Formats: sequence, C-alpha cells, structure tokens
Amino acid sequence: MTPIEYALIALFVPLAAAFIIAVVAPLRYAGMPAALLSVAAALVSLGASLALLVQQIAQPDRVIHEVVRWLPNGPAALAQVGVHLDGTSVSMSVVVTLVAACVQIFSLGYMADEPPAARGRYFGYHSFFIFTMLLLVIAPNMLQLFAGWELVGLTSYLLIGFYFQKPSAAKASVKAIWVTKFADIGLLLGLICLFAVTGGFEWTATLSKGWATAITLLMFLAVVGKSAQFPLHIWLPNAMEGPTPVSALLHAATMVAAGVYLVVRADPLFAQAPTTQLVMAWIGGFTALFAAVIATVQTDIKRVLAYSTCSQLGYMVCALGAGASMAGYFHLTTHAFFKALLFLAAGSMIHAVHSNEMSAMGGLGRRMKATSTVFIVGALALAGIPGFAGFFSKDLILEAVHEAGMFVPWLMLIAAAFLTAFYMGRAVFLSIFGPFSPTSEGAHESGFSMTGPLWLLAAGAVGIGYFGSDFAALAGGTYHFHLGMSGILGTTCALIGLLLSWLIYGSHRLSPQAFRFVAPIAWLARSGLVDRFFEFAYRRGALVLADAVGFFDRYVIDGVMNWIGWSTITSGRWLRRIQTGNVRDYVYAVVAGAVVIVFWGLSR
Amino acid sequence: MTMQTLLLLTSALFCMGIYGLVTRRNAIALLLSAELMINAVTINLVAFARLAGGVTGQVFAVFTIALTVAEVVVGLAIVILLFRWRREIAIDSANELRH
Amino acid sequence: MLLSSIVAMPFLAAVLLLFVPDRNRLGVRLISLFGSGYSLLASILVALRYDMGAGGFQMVENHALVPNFGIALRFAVDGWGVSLLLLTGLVIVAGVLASWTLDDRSKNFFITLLVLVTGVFGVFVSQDLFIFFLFYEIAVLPMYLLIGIWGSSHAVTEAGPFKYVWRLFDIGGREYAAMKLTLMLLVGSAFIIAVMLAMYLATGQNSFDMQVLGAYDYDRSLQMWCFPLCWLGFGALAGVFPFHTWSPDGHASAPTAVSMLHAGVLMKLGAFGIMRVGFMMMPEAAIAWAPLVGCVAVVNIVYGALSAMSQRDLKYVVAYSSVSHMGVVMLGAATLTVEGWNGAVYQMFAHGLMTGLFFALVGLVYGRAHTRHMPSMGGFGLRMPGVATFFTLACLSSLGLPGTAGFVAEVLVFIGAWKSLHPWWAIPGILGAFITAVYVLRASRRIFWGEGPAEEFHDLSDAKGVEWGALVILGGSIVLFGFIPSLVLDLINRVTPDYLSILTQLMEPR
Amino acid sequence: MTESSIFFAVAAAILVSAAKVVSSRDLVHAVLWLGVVLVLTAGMFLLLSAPFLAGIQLLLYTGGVITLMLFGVMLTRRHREIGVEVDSSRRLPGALGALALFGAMACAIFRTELPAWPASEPIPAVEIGRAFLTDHLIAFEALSVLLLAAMIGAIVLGRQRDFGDEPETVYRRSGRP
Repeated sequence: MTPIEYALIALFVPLAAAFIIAVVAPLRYAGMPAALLSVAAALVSLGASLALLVQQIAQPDRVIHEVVRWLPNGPAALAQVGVHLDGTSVSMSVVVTLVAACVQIFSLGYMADEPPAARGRYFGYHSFFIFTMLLLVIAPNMLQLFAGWELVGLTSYLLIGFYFQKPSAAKASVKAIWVTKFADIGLLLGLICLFAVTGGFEWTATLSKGWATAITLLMFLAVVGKSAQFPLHIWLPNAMEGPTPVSALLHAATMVAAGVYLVVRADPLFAQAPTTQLVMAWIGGFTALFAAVIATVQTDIKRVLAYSTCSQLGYMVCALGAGASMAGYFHLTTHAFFKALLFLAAGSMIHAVHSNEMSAMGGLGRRMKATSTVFIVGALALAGIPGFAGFFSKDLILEAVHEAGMFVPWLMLIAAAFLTAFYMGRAVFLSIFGPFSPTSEGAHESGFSMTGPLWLLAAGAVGIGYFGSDFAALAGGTYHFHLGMSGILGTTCALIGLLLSWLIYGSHRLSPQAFRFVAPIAWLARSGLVDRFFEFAYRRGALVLADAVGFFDRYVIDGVMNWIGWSTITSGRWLRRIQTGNVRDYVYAVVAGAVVIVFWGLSR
Repeated sequence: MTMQTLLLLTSALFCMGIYGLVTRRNAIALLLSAELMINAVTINLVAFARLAGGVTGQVFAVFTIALTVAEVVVGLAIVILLFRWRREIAIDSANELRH
Repeated sequence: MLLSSIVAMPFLAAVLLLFVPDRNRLGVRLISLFGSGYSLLASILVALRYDMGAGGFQMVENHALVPNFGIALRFAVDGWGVSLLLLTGLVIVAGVLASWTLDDRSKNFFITLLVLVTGVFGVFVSQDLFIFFLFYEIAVLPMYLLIGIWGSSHAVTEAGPFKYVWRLFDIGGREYAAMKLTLMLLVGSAFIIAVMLAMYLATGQNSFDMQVLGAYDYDRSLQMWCFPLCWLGFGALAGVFPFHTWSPDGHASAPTAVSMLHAGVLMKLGAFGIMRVGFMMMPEAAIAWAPLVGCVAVVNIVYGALSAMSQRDLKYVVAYSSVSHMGVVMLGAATLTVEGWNGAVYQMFAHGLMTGLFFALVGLVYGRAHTRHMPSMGGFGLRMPGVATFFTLACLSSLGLPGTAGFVAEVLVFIGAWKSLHPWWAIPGILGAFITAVYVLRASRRIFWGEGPAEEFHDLSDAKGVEWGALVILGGSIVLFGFIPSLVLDLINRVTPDYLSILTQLMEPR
Repeated sequence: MTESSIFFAVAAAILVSAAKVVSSRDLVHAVLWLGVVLVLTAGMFLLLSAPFLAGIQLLLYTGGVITLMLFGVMLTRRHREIGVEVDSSRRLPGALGALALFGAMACAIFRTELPAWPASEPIPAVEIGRAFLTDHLIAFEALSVLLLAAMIGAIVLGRQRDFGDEPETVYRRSGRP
C-alpha cells in the first residue's frame, strides 16, 4: 500500500466508525459493540500510522504532498484538501492515534458504569475525534488545518458536555467553545490575510515583515485560545467537567497541543516574524509560571493536572517563541505521554474513590499499587527528574530559550520548573501516600483494561526521552544531548521543589504555616481574576449591549415602522369623515372637481 | 344655430340636472335629474357626430340611449326596493354607503 | 420542458388538492409530497444535466405571452439558478414533511404552500423580468394567509414596562405579523415595479427579456437612482437593515413549514433579485453603491446577531439569526469579487438549509413543549436526543463550523471582503460569526442541556416518523455540502466570473 | 322660419321645461315635464340631421322611460312627502354649484375655436343598421346582453322577499339601531 492509502485509512476508518455509530441507532444503544467498533477503528488507525512511521524512519526526509481541489473559485481552486506526510505529521499522527487508542481502551473500563446508550455516544465522539485530529495533523495547507482545528473544538465541546445533564458540565462545554471560537477569529482573519496576500493557504509562503508579523500574531491569538495560554486559559480548568479519559486525550495530550502543532507546522511563517516570537516567548513563559502557581493551591487532582497542562503548554509556546520549534515539538510529544498517563492514572484513582479531591485519596498507594506506580512515574517525568522523558525535553527548551537570549521568559520557566516539581510532589504525597480517608480505605485496583494502557503510557513516559535524536531526524532538526547550565539549574530547582513538597506534605517536617508570606499570591491564584474579568465582560458588556440593541430594534426601528402604520390608520380614520355616504356631497365633490379641471385646462 | 350655442344649451341642461340632483330629496326625482344630464350629453354626442360626419357617432348615441334605459330600469328597481325597506325614499337618510 | 414542469408541478398538485376531500388527510399530504418531491427530483436532474462546459443559461424555453409588451414565459437556468432550485426543492420537501401533523384546515394550508412554492421556483427560472416579478409576487402574497390563518400569536409575551406598547400594536400577534410582513414587502414591490418599468422604457426594445435588459447600457443617472430602489425593494425581502423588522415577527408567528420556506428560500429571492437585477443589470451604479450596500450588510450581520442574543423567544433567536446571515449574503454581493459572489450565492444555499432545519426543529420543540420561552426550558436533550443532535448541527452550520455548508460560504465571503476595496468589512463579519456562536450555543444549552426537563414538559418526545425525513434531508445536506462543497459550488462558480467580468471591466480604469 | 329661429325656439322650450323638471313640487308633473324635454330633444336631433335617433328617442324615452317613471312614482307615492319635495336649504348651494360649473363650461366653450357645421345629409336608418350588424356587431351583442342583465336584475331586485329575510332584519344587520 502506498503511504497515501495508509494515511487515508488512518483518517477515514475512525470517521466511518463514528458515522456507523451515529447512524445505526441500535448499535449505539447497545453500548459495548459500539465501543468495540470504535476501539477497533482506533487500532486500525494506529496501525496505519505506525506503518507510516516505519516508512518515514527509513526515509526521514520523505515528504508526500497530495492534494485535490476542494473549493472551486474562478478558473483556479481557492483551496485544496489532501495529505501532507513528513516527519512531523507522521510522528504526530502516531502520538495522536497511540494516545487515543490507549485512552479508548482505558475508557472501556472507566465508562463501564455508564448507561449503554451514553457509552455508545461517548465512543462515537472519540472516533470522530481521531478523524478530526488527524485531519488537522496531516493537513497540507492552513485551511484544512483550520478545518480540523475547528472540528477538534467541536469534539471537545461535545465531550466536555458529555454529562450534559450536569449544569456545570453544560456551562463548561459552552465556555470552552466560546473561548476557543473567540480566539479562532484570529486564525480565520490570519488565514484570510494570508490568502489575500499570497493567494493560497500555504505555510511555506514568503511574506513581507509587516504582513508576516500581522498574520502570525493573528494566528497566535488562536493558539492562545486553543492551547490555553494566558489570558484565554480560563476554559481549560472548566473542561475537566468532561470524563477523565477525555481530559487525558483532548485536554492534555492532543487537542490542546494543536496550537503548538500549528506553530510547528507554520514555522516558516513564524520564523519571518521575530516580534511575534517575542510575544510568544513572553506569553508562554508567563503562562508556565502563572498556571504553575495556581496549580499549587488546587485541591482537585484534575484541576492540578489541568493547570499543569496550561503550564507545560506555556513551556512549549515559549520554546516556539525562542525559535526552537523542534524543542517545543519534542516536549509536546513527551508531554502527551506523561500527561495522558497522569490523567488516566488520576482517572483510575477517581474511579476507585468516586471523588476528585486529593484529600479523599490519601494512601491509595497501598490499595492501588499499579496505578500509584505509574502515577509516580508520570509525576517524575512531568517534574523533569533526570532519566524520565520530561527531563530531556524540558532541558532542551530551557537551553533553547537561554540561547535565544530571552532572559526573563527563561527565568520564568526555571521558576515554573521548581513549582512543577513542587505541586506534583504535593499531589503524589497527598493522594498516594498520606493517611487513608474514609473513601480510599476500601478502594481497589482497576481492571486490566485500565491498567494496561497505563503501563504502555508509562513506558512511553520513561523511554521516549531517549529517542530524541531519532525524533529530531524526523522533525528535520538535530539533537545531541548535553547537560548545559540551564539544564542543571532547572533540574536542581525541580529537585528542590520535590524535596520541599516532601518536607511539607510527605514528612510534615515543615508546616505550611511557614510559608504564610506567599499567602497573597495564593489568594490571587484562588480568586480566578481572569475568569471574573471575562465573566464581567460577558455579562456587563456583551449581554447589556445585546439587550440595548434588542431594545433599539423593538422600540426604535420597529417603533418607526409601527408609527408609520399607526399614523396611516389614524389619518385614514380622519379622512373617512369626508365620506359622508350622502350622495349630494359626492355630487358637490364631482362638480368641484370638474370646475377645477376645466379651469386648470383653460389656464394652460 | 352654431356649435357654440348648442354647447351652451347642453351645458345649461346639464347644470340644471346637477341642480336637481343636489336639491331634490326624492330618489325618483334624482333619477329625473340624471336623465336630464344624460340627455344633455346625448345631444352633445349627436352634435359632435354631425361635426365629424360618418355613422359611428350616431351608433354610439344609440348605445347611450339604450344604456340609459337600462340604468333607469335598474335605478327604479333599486328605488322600489329602498322604498320597501325604508317606507320612504328621501335620499338624505339613505347613507348606507358610509357604513 | 423540465424547467416548466418544476414550476408547474406544485401548482398542479395544488389544483388537484382542490378536488380531494379535506378529511382524506393522508391523500392531501401524499399529493403535496408528490408535487414538491417531483420538483426536488427534477431540480437534481437539472443540476446533473447542466452542461458545465457550456455554462451560461441552459434549458431555454420560450413561449410568447403578451407579444405587444414583449412579455414571454422565458425559462432558463444558470449555475446560480440551479443551486437555488435545489435549495427550494430540499426545503419544500422538508417543509411538507415537517407539517405532516398539522391538523387545522390542512388541505387549504398545503394548497397555499404549494402555490407559494410555485412562485419561488418560478422566480429562479424566469428570464423575463415581468414574469420574474409576477412569480415574485405569487411567492410573497400567500404568506399573508399562511401566517394570518395558521400562525401563532403571543407565544412569548412581554412583561416589562413596555408591555402596553405591545398591546397597543398587538406585537407578537399573527395578524400583526402577517400584515406587517405583507405591507413591507409590497412597498418593496412598488419600488421594484418602478425599476422594472424604468428599465423597460429605457431600453425601448419592447421586451422584458432579462438578456435584452441586461445587455443594454443604461444611462448612468438612470442607474444611479434605479439601483437603490432595486436594493431597497428586493432588500425588504432580503431583510436589509432597517427594513428587516417584518422578519422576526413574521418568522416567529408563521407556522413551521412557512418559517422554513420563508427564511430558507423567500429571503433569498430578495438577495437573488438584488444580484440579478441590481448588480448585474446596473453595473455602474452597483460599483458606485457597493460601499453603502456593504456597510449596511455589515450592520446587518452584527446588529442581527446582537439582537438575536437578547431574545428569549426561541423563534425570534432563529429569525434574527436569519437577518444576520442574510447580511453575509449582501456583504458577499457588495464585495464585487469572485470569492464574494460565489460565497453570497453559496451562503443563500447554506443558510436556506440551515435555517430550514432550525425552524423545523423549533417547530418540533414548540409542538411538544408548548412554549418557546427559552429560560423556562432545560434538559430536553434527555427526552429528545435526535432533535438535540440536529439542533446542534444547525447551530454549528450557523456559526460557520468547517464541515458544514455555512463554513464554506462564510470563508468565501470573508475572503471576498478582504480582497475588496474595503478589507475592514471582514472583521465585523467574522465578529458576527463569533456572536452567532455565543447565542446559538447558549440557546442550545438552555434548551437541551442542564437539569430537567421540568414537570410541566411531561409529553416531550423525540421526532417521530416522517418528521425524521425533514431533519435528515436538511441535516444531511448541510453536512454533505459542507464536506463536498464543489457539488454545488462548481455550478455557481461556472457563471460567477463571467458575470463579474462586466463589473471588473468598468472598475479597472479607475 | 329659418333653421336658426327654430333652434332657438326649441332650445328655449327645452330650458324652460327642464327648469320645470327640477322645480315642480309634484313628482308627476316633474315626470311629465321631463317627457316634454325628451320630445323636444328628439326635435333637436332632427335639426342635427339625425332622424333615426329622433325616432329612437321618441320610442324609447317618451314611450318607455316616462311610463316606467310614472309607475315608479305611483308605486312609491306618499302624500306627506309632497310638501317637502324640495330641500330649500340646499337651493342656494345647489344653484351656486350649478352656476359655477356652467360658468366653467361656458368659459371653455367660448375659449375654444369651434368649426362650422359641415354640409351634411341626414343619415338613413339603413346605414346605421348596417353599421350595427357589421363594424359594431360585438358591441351591439354586448349591449343586448347588458339589457338582458338589466332586465333580470330589475326583476330580481323588485321581487318581494328576495333576501329570505324580512326587510327589517336586513336593516338591523347593517349595524344601525
């Protein structure tokens, strides 16, 4: 089979599965068959992606670009759709399908208690997600990428709102799509600009400096939304209302990373716009630090991980801002593994204790050995402890940012590294060690369908870091591991953070009271100022404006129309008095008319 | 006998009809006044037909006369009907057109 | 004969219905379905038979009607006409299916509906301006009866300090809505007659043939006053600000199928008229007036979207969204670019499908919940998952999500706007799409998601039987034409560059 | 006597009888005076060299219409109305209106250049009959239908109980007390 065929299989088999699940209602209502169909489709997709990866590793420089006309316009086509296979897209599609397959298999166990119909729907959404994400990943131009981008937003909306009966979930999903749609205004405008300037949607276009800056800034707005960067990160914590595997797949590993992928893909454009890169580095760095601070005060394990995702995405964006797209992309990959792992493990723990609160999970390490082990592996990888995947990619980023001379973002990243280790240590010590809570007392290990994927991901979280050079070869860069100053500093900070968390939450040698001097920051972190700002803008701004416009329409515009109608009727009523019904008066009128006409005629 | 005098005669006849139409109260009297007016018009028609020569004008005048007869027939029928309804045919009180 | 059969078949079905007893409910419906279904199938056949190589107007039929005034039944279609025929066929079939359960004087309802759709088909195939206008009126006038007799009154009443204003004018009443709609559209028609006669007299060739009228080079001053009249006249039907106010009241009061047809197809007649008669026949004036048309269109988009956001009555939300989306059509037309024009016609097509689906769903929800007051709804998704799914689909097309027909249209129009002389038009356009996302998804959440449904909505149930037909036809089309837009866009695009070249030639020297 | 003096005599007679038509207190007199006007008009037709029309005028009007009118008057006659036949308060405005119209028309007539009579022979009835049955056949037939319709209409209107309701009921329905 040709690579194109593999790609099409990877793309359309999940779509077919989703379509069948959507259309064949009995299958959906049965639940389990739909789930198995979906998993099978994911595995086929994974297989096809792996086949592509094998071919790609054999020829790392191979680029396959195959398009067909999609939007006719004038004599030429306005847009094409197709397949673009190179190292980046192939490796990304493997990451997507692999994590997706793991998550789906995990969901078989995790969602077992749901009603069958809901389960069918759930897996249908998942299959559709694989299609949309791959549509984005193997896009040959920015327009198809945008299409996939919006469609993953749709699946995110549907999956966050999976428990649509829960008002908070319903609100969270709508909030997520509102925020990302708002950000997508930028991407759409950027694309339109790009088309108007270059006549196409290619990311390889060469632009003047001004246009490049404008277009990339607009695109970056969308990245800020999709990848949950400050200040549009507000939807991601709420997105945790969705089922935990969804959080793992969409809101940690793949969908939110689409923003990073976009920048990696459009690297030729971004490279032409140093201003945009500077903005990216600053926003990325700030988000990394800001979200990490918030993560340290969360008690809900999913929210800790959600803010951690924001923070890690900030790392990637910062790396991209430093021009090190390879570093950012590498971190995306490692992050996909360990964050999916962390979420799934957290899901397994939540499944066991039926609560998201870390205080309810104390001591799970003794009840759920496998889950706890992989969670710790994930936490160490995230914290950037040497030997784990996160260490390599984070080191690469710190190095790159430092080399780019962006001192302040670099400093923020170092601080974030410290905080990351601290809050992950906190999460581990609170939930896995620590005293039993009433709920965790009776918890027991999940079944194999849940632990199996966890082990697989754990292997990735440990091992993927050692394939940096192969990865670089695929992504078209070079990679030699060397521990520089930044790396040493970052790792040291992470170790200190871990130690500190052990001192406070593990051995209780230090009381949290000793850190009262950070209380204002903690208060700020809890208060959700950004959220409130947006809520204010929505309620006091948009809704009030809308009401004003609605009022204007009903009573001013419409009022004028009604007034015209009313005055016609009133004047008609007044004029009606002329019509007396008396023949004589009509005769007078006729006579008068005749006289007037005669004299008018004579006077001419 | 010039055209001018003839036209003056018919105008006078017509205006008398108008006067009758306005002052009379009885519906039949109104019909009589209308007859006067139509008569004036018919004379005009014949006069102009002579001016123009040919037969068409007179044919038209015949039509007018026939139409007038039809009008009188229907008009009288309405008057009688009105009388049957109202027991009087004073036109002032018949202002149903308004309602 | 294909084109005249498309026009005639709904009318014949209406005539046939006269002889069917009212109590034969199934017969009435089957005949209506046959009449509209034939037109749909024939429209598909027309689309398949349209020769892409030749382009231009095809399948010409010519029967002299009043030779003294150069009036003839001239039927022909170009790519635009084909796409709108398809749309009309889809929407009317769905409309008939959606009103399957209508009980009140259903025979008369279907007769009026079929007469109306005859007019719509007639407009899209007419190549004689007089006949074009005749069919236009046939399409507009039955609306008065359909809304006045089968409409709904005061589904959501005003409780605020202005309620006496509502009482005074009977705002929200169906008679009010029907009268307002008819009067405003007839005033528009008066403008159109003036333009039509002005053009007829100016050419002096004793012909209403649109080819003849279109080929004539009108005096610039004539064009300059005819174009705005034409814009306002047809614009009243296209919902151009500030003559859109009949639309929310009319659509909200109209029965389901009528709303579908009216918002889905009839408003397009207005836009189609502006493009056919205004932009194509008076190119000089079109270039001169395009900035105003575009600015008003931009106002339409944002204003309609914001108004929709402030509504509590579900049907008003959808009706205002139509106002907003028709702004996109007009914006596309005003850009005077190939992208914009393709987008404008495609938006007519996409919006017709989408809003048809919307109104069908609103009708289903209203029929079961007996209210359209959104704040009192909630959690309906549990009982009517199918309706919720299709509603979401309509929402997505409305906000221009890729994979739905709405995206293709909006992207084309916005690109056109950016390439036009006024690139800033694209920004409020896209902003409007975002506001749309805000209000449609909020509406969807209010109705279908969250806790509930409350006790009062005990007889909620999902769509049944033929109602699925309406939903699947429209929903399926939205997705089909969203994923493979070239099915229709090829037809549209076949003629657009030719039409536009007249304008671009005029624009070049400047 | 010359043609002109005959004309003036007939014209004066027409005007006088017309004045009687609109001013007689008794309706029967008015109708009879109208008969005089119509007969004189026939004479006027003769002067205008239209003998056929004069004949028609005599037959139709004087024979038919006047008889009909008289019947109408008899049928609807009530004694108390005779005294109030003419609305005196209307006389002045009526006269003013009529005079104004007459003045306007007279102005128009004097200001217009009117040609003299061409020499013409009276048109024989044969000619008119031929015109009816050739050039104006359709109009002729239409006129016949109209007369028929008028006849039927008159019969229908004149019939008793034609609405199926008592007159009073119909009257009440019109919304007046």
